[in-house]
Amino acid sequence: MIEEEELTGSLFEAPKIDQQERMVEAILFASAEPVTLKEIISRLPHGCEPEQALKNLQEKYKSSGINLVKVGECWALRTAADLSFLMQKETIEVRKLSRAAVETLAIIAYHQSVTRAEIEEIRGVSVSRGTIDLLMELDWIKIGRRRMSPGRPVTFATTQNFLDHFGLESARDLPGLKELKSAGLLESPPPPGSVLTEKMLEDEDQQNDLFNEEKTI
Amino acid sequence: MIEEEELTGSLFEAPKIDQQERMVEAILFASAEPVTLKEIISRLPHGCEPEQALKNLQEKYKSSGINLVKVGECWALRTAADLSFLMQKETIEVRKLSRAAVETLAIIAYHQSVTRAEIEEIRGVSVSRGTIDLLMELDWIKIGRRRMSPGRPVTFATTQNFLDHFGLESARDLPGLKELKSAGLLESPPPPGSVLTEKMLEDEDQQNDLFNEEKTI
Amino acid sequence: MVIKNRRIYENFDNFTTLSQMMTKDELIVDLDGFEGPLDLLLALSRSQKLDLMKISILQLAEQYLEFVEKARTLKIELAADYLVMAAWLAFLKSRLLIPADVDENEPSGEELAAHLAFQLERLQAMRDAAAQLMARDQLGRNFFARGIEEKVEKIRRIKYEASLLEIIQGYARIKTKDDFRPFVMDRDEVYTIEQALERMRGLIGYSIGWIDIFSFLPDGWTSSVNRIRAATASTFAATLELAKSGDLELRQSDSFGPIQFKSKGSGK
Repeated sequence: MIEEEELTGSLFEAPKIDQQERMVEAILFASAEPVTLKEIISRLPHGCEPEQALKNLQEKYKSSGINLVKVGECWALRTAADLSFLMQKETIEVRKLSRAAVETLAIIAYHQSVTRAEIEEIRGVSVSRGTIDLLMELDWIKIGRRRMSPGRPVTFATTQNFLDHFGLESARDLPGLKELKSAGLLESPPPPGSVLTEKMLEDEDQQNDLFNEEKTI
Repeated sequence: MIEEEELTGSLFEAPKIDQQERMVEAILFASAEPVTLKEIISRLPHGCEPEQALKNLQEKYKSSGINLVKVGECWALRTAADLSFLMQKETIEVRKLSRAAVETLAIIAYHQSVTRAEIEEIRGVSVSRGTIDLLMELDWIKIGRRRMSPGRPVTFATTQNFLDHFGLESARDLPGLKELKSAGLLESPPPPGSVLTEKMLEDEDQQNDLFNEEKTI
Repeated sequence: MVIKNRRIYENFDNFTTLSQMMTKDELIVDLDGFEGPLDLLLALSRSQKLDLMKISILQLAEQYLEFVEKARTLKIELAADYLVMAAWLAFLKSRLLIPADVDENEPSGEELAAHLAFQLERLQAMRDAAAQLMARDQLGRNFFARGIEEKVEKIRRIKYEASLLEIIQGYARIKTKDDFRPFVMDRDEVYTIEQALERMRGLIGYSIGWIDIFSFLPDGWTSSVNRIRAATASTFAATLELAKSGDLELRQSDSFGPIQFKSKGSGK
């Protein structure tokens, strides 16, 4: 333990520079706000001239996790700016995408580019603003070209991020219904007696058309 | 400026020790409360083992105006005690504790865990509700495990905050603890003439266990 | 017994003036400063100016009893636990003066005295420990925590999870929706008898001569086998109904031959 005697020195002799550094360090650390040079001087023992101590401390802390910075006329110790990420604690909550969002995303992926009205027609229910917003926020869909039809509605398409996230090379790699069926990927088998109608097959053709169209763009 | 890339490194490679030191330094610096080792690890990039960094930092700060101290399972940066004369501005006026409160605190600290009846037996006077309340409010004592004796009385023990306030690394570092223990003054022998029941022996075992147990940690 | 191997925890601060008061014989009995009879005994023991280990418990008991006696003559009310202690010390005194008349189960006066000495020593030790504890450097008094705390910013991020399979299945679910409604009749494949009757009633008035039923199917019902079947069956049933009510006549020239009908009105 260092004696107080040594710290404060005699009445007329200022403490050594390394002791002055310790003192300035402690004052800056414990202070509830940045401290002016004047205040530092007023709190140090008589005869101290802390400018040198501050300079030394600034140098000492330069490469450390704490930096000594000058804020206006005041001095303060701060965590190094490049470590600010340590001051954040991220908690990640994993949530399943809602059924509405999955279906909307699926329709956009299979039919792109597609208008909101078309999505609603295919799903048979209206699409909420929130669903579209969420998919946009996730950067899985984007706004495409406006359709050249009355009202010039916006269309939606999937993004590069969508392809990356789902490990697809292109949206054309999404399997068609026929493939799904033969792969047994349809969620529940259609009731016996129902046949895959021509209509459905037709749809699929249409789908290919859509992509073909895109290809030619 | 150091790139974050360099700091966090790849997903599997922990940052270099000097970078880990900077990070631990920043985390401890930013907090007024002691930080658990677990918390430090959880905030560092994956793969860091800050024990070495803490050791290095403790050494680095040894002669500075700020010290790195261990408080129970936690670590904290605190100004060096010999500089308290500079800190009039920061000094918190503490309400003077009554003799009853101080003695009760000491008994709980040295005898922990201890029941209210045991405190009363040592002091030869009943413990007022207010004394216990005050010590709880200061967050210096807490309710410990119930004693496995008839009535299952609650016991009292000191807190992490108690260690922090009195600058103790653990309750084993209480001043004079070893001497008191070897002098048998931390025991509660039954008064002569009372029958030594199994319960009492059991109690005593348990009590001694606590410090022994701690020793083996 | 625990008494051996003891150390002394004497502490000379806040020396109670009790012993001084006692010697000066100006015993203004003020118990306010004492925390119970054990504390009073501890204060009295100081008047012996000896190590706690060496104090005479007998002498201490006499001092205490004397104290209580003086309080009584001064008509000072003593709390019950002080009187209980007085009674116990009187008993202890008698035990110490008159050697125990050998009941092995009864503790001897020496044992009782030793325990009291232990209690006093332990209390003194705790008192000294308390003083040492409070004399330590304390947070906020001698050493200080960081003045500007930087709170850890809690960021709660929601990560949405969806697999490619879910998307594919979602799409398949929409596109095959109709197949998944086993209990709902598919209305667009059904041509009801009511529909057929209505249509026939409106048309038979204009018909002339025998007409093949199959040429009379409604528009749009010849596109698929199912629709043809539905329309044919309902139209046939409707003609039967109309024949029954006498609105038209039916004929079939041979087995599996064409079925023809003729309006009764037109034949008039």
